[in-house]
Amino acid sequence: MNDMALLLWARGPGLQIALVVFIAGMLLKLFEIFSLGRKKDLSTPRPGKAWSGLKTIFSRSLPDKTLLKRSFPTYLMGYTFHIGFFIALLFLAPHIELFRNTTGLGWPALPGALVDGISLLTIVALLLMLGYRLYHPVKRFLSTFDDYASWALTMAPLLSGYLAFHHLLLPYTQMLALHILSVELLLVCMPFTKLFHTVSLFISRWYNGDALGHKGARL
Amino acid sequence: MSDEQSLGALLREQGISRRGFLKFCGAMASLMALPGSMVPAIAAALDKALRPSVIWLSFQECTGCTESLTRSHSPTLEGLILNAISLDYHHTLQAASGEAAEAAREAAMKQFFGKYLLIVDGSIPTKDGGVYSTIAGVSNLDMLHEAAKGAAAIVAVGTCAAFGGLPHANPNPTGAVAVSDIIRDKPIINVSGCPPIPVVITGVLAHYLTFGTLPELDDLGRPKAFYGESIHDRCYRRPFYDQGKFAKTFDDEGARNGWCLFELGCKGPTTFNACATTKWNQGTSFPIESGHGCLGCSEPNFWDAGSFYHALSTPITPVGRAAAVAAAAGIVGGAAIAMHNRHVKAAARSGHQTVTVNDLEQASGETK
Amino acid sequence: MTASLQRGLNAFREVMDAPIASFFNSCVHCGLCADACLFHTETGDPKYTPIHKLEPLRKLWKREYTLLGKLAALVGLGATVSDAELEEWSPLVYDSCTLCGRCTLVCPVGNDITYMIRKMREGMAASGHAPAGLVEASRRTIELGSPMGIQTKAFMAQVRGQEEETGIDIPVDQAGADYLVIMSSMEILGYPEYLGSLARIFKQAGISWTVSSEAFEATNSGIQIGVSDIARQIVARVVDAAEKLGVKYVISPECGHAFTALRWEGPNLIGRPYKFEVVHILELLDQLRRDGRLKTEGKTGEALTLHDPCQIVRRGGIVAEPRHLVNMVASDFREMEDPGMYNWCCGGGGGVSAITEAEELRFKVFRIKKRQIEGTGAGTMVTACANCRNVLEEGLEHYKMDTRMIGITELVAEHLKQEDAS
Amino acid sequence: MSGNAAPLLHEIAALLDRLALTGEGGSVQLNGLPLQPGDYEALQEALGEGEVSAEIQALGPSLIRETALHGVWWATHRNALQEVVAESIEVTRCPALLQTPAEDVAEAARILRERLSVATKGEHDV
Repeated sequence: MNDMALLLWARGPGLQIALVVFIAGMLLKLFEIFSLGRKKDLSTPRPGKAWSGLKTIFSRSLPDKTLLKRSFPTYLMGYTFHIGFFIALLFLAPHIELFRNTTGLGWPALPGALVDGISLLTIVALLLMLGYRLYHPVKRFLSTFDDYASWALTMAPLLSGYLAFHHLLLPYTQMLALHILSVELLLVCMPFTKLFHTVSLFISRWYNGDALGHKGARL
Repeated sequence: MSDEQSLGALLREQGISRRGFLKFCGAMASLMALPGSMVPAIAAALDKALRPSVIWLSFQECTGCTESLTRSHSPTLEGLILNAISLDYHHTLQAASGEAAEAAREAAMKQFFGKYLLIVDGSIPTKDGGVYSTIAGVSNLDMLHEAAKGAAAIVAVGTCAAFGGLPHANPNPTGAVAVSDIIRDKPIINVSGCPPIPVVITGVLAHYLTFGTLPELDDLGRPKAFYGESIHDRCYRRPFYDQGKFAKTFDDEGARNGWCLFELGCKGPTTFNACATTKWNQGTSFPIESGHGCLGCSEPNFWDAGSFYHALSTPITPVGRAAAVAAAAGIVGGAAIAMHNRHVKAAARSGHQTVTVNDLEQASGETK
Repeated sequence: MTASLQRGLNAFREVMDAPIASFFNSCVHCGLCADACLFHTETGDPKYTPIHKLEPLRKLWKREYTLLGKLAALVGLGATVSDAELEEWSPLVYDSCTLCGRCTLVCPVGNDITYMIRKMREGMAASGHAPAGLVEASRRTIELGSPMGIQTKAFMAQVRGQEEETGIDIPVDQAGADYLVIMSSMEILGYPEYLGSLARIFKQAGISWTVSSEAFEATNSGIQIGVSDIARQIVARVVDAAEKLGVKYVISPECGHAFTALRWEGPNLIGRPYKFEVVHILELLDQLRRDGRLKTEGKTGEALTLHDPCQIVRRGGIVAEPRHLVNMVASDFREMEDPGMYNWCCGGGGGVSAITEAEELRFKVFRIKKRQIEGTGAGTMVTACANCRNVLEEGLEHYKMDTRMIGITELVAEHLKQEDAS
Repeated sequence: MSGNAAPLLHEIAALLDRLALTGEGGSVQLNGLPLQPGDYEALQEALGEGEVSAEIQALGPSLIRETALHGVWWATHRNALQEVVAESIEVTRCPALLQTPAEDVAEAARILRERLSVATKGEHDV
C-alpha cells in the first residue's frame, strides 16, 4: 500500500470504523454508568444547591489553592498539556476544516506558527508527565498498563502531527496518514481506557458538586 | 529511422549553434535541479550522445499527455529534443499511416532490441482479457508485453500509465492498471500528472541521454528532481497558510488577496510535482496561481480522494450514516448492558441480609 | 467462598451506583488526592493514596458492571476479590481514612472519594473486615445505647450534675418543646459542661427545649463502621424520640459525624424525610447571635485559634458560623494555615479514634495539626466537635504541647451577659 | 511578497566573496524558486542597473545584463516565441554563454580560410 492509498484509507474507511467504535463505545459507557442509578437524597437540602453541580463542572478546572504549591509540577504539566492539546486540536486550520466539514460548525484559526509552538510545548509537557509518572512514588505506585497506554495513545497524534507539520522523519503524505490513523486509534480506545475521563469527568464533577451543594458545602 | 549520428551533430545539422545548444543545456540543468557548474559536462555528454530509438505507445488515455507535449512545435526545447531523438513510432501522431506505422514499430523493435526507450501513456485494461482497448486488433495488454521485452527502460507518461489514473478510478469497469502493475522486470520511470509537465518528460529523456542512466526515483518511481517536493512546499501562497489566512470561497476577499486555498480543497500538501516552480504554459502560471487549488493529479488514486473542493483534513466519505449506525448500535448495546447491570444490582439488593452486630463478630471470627 | 465474603461482595454490588461508576471511570491516577490526605503527607507512603484505598471495590465494579470487565472475566482474566485482599485493605479503608473529604475537594476530575470509602465500608464490615474497636463500639451502641456504654442512668446523673452546677433546670422528656438536645458520648462522659453551657445560653435566649431519657446519644457507630442496617437502628432512636416528643428541631451537638449521620444520612437510612428539622448547635448559636438573643460581654484577650471539624465545615457547609461566634468573645482570633473548607483533620474522625491499632499512625499524622497549631502561636484552640477535641487533646499530650482546648459553646457561655444568666 | 528576496541577496553576497577570493563564482536559478512579483522587484531594486548589456540570438533571444554590482549578472533566456525558458543570476566575471565556444573558434578559422580560398580562386578566375 502506497502512502496515498494509506492516507485515503485513513480519510475514508479508517475514519468510518473509528467513528463507529467511538460513538457506539461512548454511548455504551454512558449507559453502563447511568444504569446503576442514584438514590434520591431524602435529606432536606440547604438552600441554593440548584446550580452546584453545574458550577463544580467549571470550578473544578481551577487548581486547589492549598495544593498548588505542594503539587506544582502536576498542575503545571497538567495545565500545559491540556490547554496546549485543546489549542492544537481546536485552532489549527486543517482541524477546524474537519469540524466544519463534519458538523457544519467553524471558527477562526490561529496562525500556524503559534499553534506549532504550543504543540511543541504540549509534547514537552507530555514527555515530562511520563517522566514524572515514572519518578513520583505515588504516581508510579498507582500507574497501570492503562496509564501508559493512554499516554502513548495521546502522544501519537501530537507527535505525528508535529512531525507532519514540519515534514520530518517521513514523507508528508505518510506522516499525515499516520497522524490521522493515530487519531483514529485514540478514538477507538477512548471509551475503553482512562481516556474516557474526557467525558466522565463532567459527570463526576456534577455528582460531586451536587452532593456537596446539597449540604451547603463550599465547592 | 535512427543511425549512428551524434546528437550534437544532428542539432548542428538543423542549424542550432553551440551557444544555442549551451543555452539549451543550461535550461535543462536548471530544470533537473542540477548545479550550473555541471552545464559544460552536460553539454559535452549530450553533444556526443547517440540518437536513441524511442517507441511511444498510447493505451487507454485521453491524448492529453501527447497534447501536453506537442501543443507547440520546434521552437520549444521540448519539441527540439523530441525531434532530435528518434521517435520511431507514435501511435497517435502516426494514426493515419496505418499498417506502415505498425511496420515501423516492429522494425524498430527488432533493430534496436534491448536498446530502445519505450514511452507509454494511458492505462492498460486487464478485464476480460484486455478487450476494452485494442490497436490494430492487438490488445494493449499484449502490445505492452511484447514491446516491453526489448526495451532498455520504460517511461510511463501521465498518471494513467503511472498509477492507473482516471480509468482506474472507482468502480474501474475495465480493470485498468498502471504499467508497473504489469511489467516487473524493466526499469520504469513514472512521469505522473494529468497531464504531466511537458518539460519533465523532456528532462527525463535528457537525463537518460546525458548520463545513460535513469534519474534518481522516489518510492513511486518518479524522478526526484521533479517530484522531490510538494506543491505546498514550493507554493508562493505558503506564507498565508502559515499565517492562517485562507480563502473561504473562490470569490471572497481572501481569494482576491491571493490567500491559501487549503480550505477550498487544495491538495498541494500531499502532491509532489514541479508545477509551483516549473509552472505551465511556458512558465506563465500554475493552477494555484490561477486561483484554483491543486487537484493532486500526479498522485495515485487522485480521482478517489474525495471532493476536489474539500480540505485535505476532511473525510473522503460522508460520516453521517456511520455516526447514525454507531449511535443505534451504542444505544442497543448500552441498553443491553444497562439491563444486565440493573439485574445484577437488583439481585444484590434482594440478596441483602440484614447485618447485625453479631454478624460483624461472627464474620470476623470466621476469617481470623 | 465464605458466607461473610459473599455477604460483603453482595454489599459491594449493592452500594455501587452511577456516581461511583463515573468516579472510577474518571480517575487518571494523577495522585493529587495523596497530597491532600494527611495519612500520605505525614507518612510519605503511597499506599495511603485515597483512591488506592478503593482498589477492591474498583475491581469488583470493573468485573461485574463494565462490558470490558465482563469480557475479561469470560476469558478468565481479571482477579476476583478475596478475603485475604479485603483483610489487607482493612487498615487502608478504616485506620487510615477519617472520611475527612479533603481528597474529594481537590480531585480535578471531581471524584467524591470520601463517598466511595463510606460505601466501601458497607462491604468491608459485612464481610467481617471491620476493625475490632469499631465492632465493639457498634455492639455497645446497639446493646447498651451508646458506643461508650453510657446508659440512661449515667446520662441522667450528668443532667442532674449540670443542673446543680448551673442552678438551671434542665427539662427532660418534655413533650412539645421546640428543641431536642442530644449529645455525643464523648460530651456526656468527658465534657458535660457542654450541657450546662447550653442550659445557660438557652435560658438567656428564652428557648423552649428538652433532653430525652430515651434518645440522648448522637454518636452513630453504624455510619463509622459502614453498616447501614445498624446506622438505621441508631438514628431511628433519635427520630422516634423526637417525633414522639413533637419537637420542631433536633440540635446536633458538637460532633462532626453525628451531624452527618443525623442531618444527611438519617432520612436516607429510614427512607423518609423527618417531621422535624436538624440544626447544628453552631447554626443555632449563630442564629441567636444574629437575632440578638445571644448576648455576651467582654472578650478574652487570649490568643485563640480554631480547629474546623471536617464533617461540619467541608462536608457540612458550616464555615462562617464558628468564626462569628469566636470573634464575638475573643479579640485575638488567629486563623490557622489552610482554614475553613481546607482544614486538616485531627486524624481521629470517621471512627479512627475508636481503632486501637490505628493509634500509632494517628499520632504520626497528628504532626500536621501540630505544625498548624504552632504556626498560629495561639495558646488555646477552639473546636466544635467533641471527638476532634478528644483526639486533639491526646495528640497535644503525646507531643507535650500545652495548648488548651475548649468547645465553642462553652467559650460562648463563659462570656454570657451576667445579669441575664443569674 | 514571500520574503525570499533577502535570503537570495545573502546568497549572492556569499557567491561574490567566493568569486573575489578564488575566482570561482556561481549561479542562482530563479525559475526554480517560489518568487512573486514583489520579490522580483525587490531583487532588481537591490541589484540595480549596470554598465554591460548583451543580447544573444540563439534558439530565441537571451538578455544578459550586468547589474550595478560588478560581477553579478542577470540572465533571461527566451525561446523563439519570446517565452522565458530560464532565468538566472550569475556571479562571474563573464557569463559562459557570452564567451565563444572553443570549437566554434576553430571552426570560424576554418570557415574563414575556406572563404578566403574561394575569394582567391575567384580573383584568379576573373
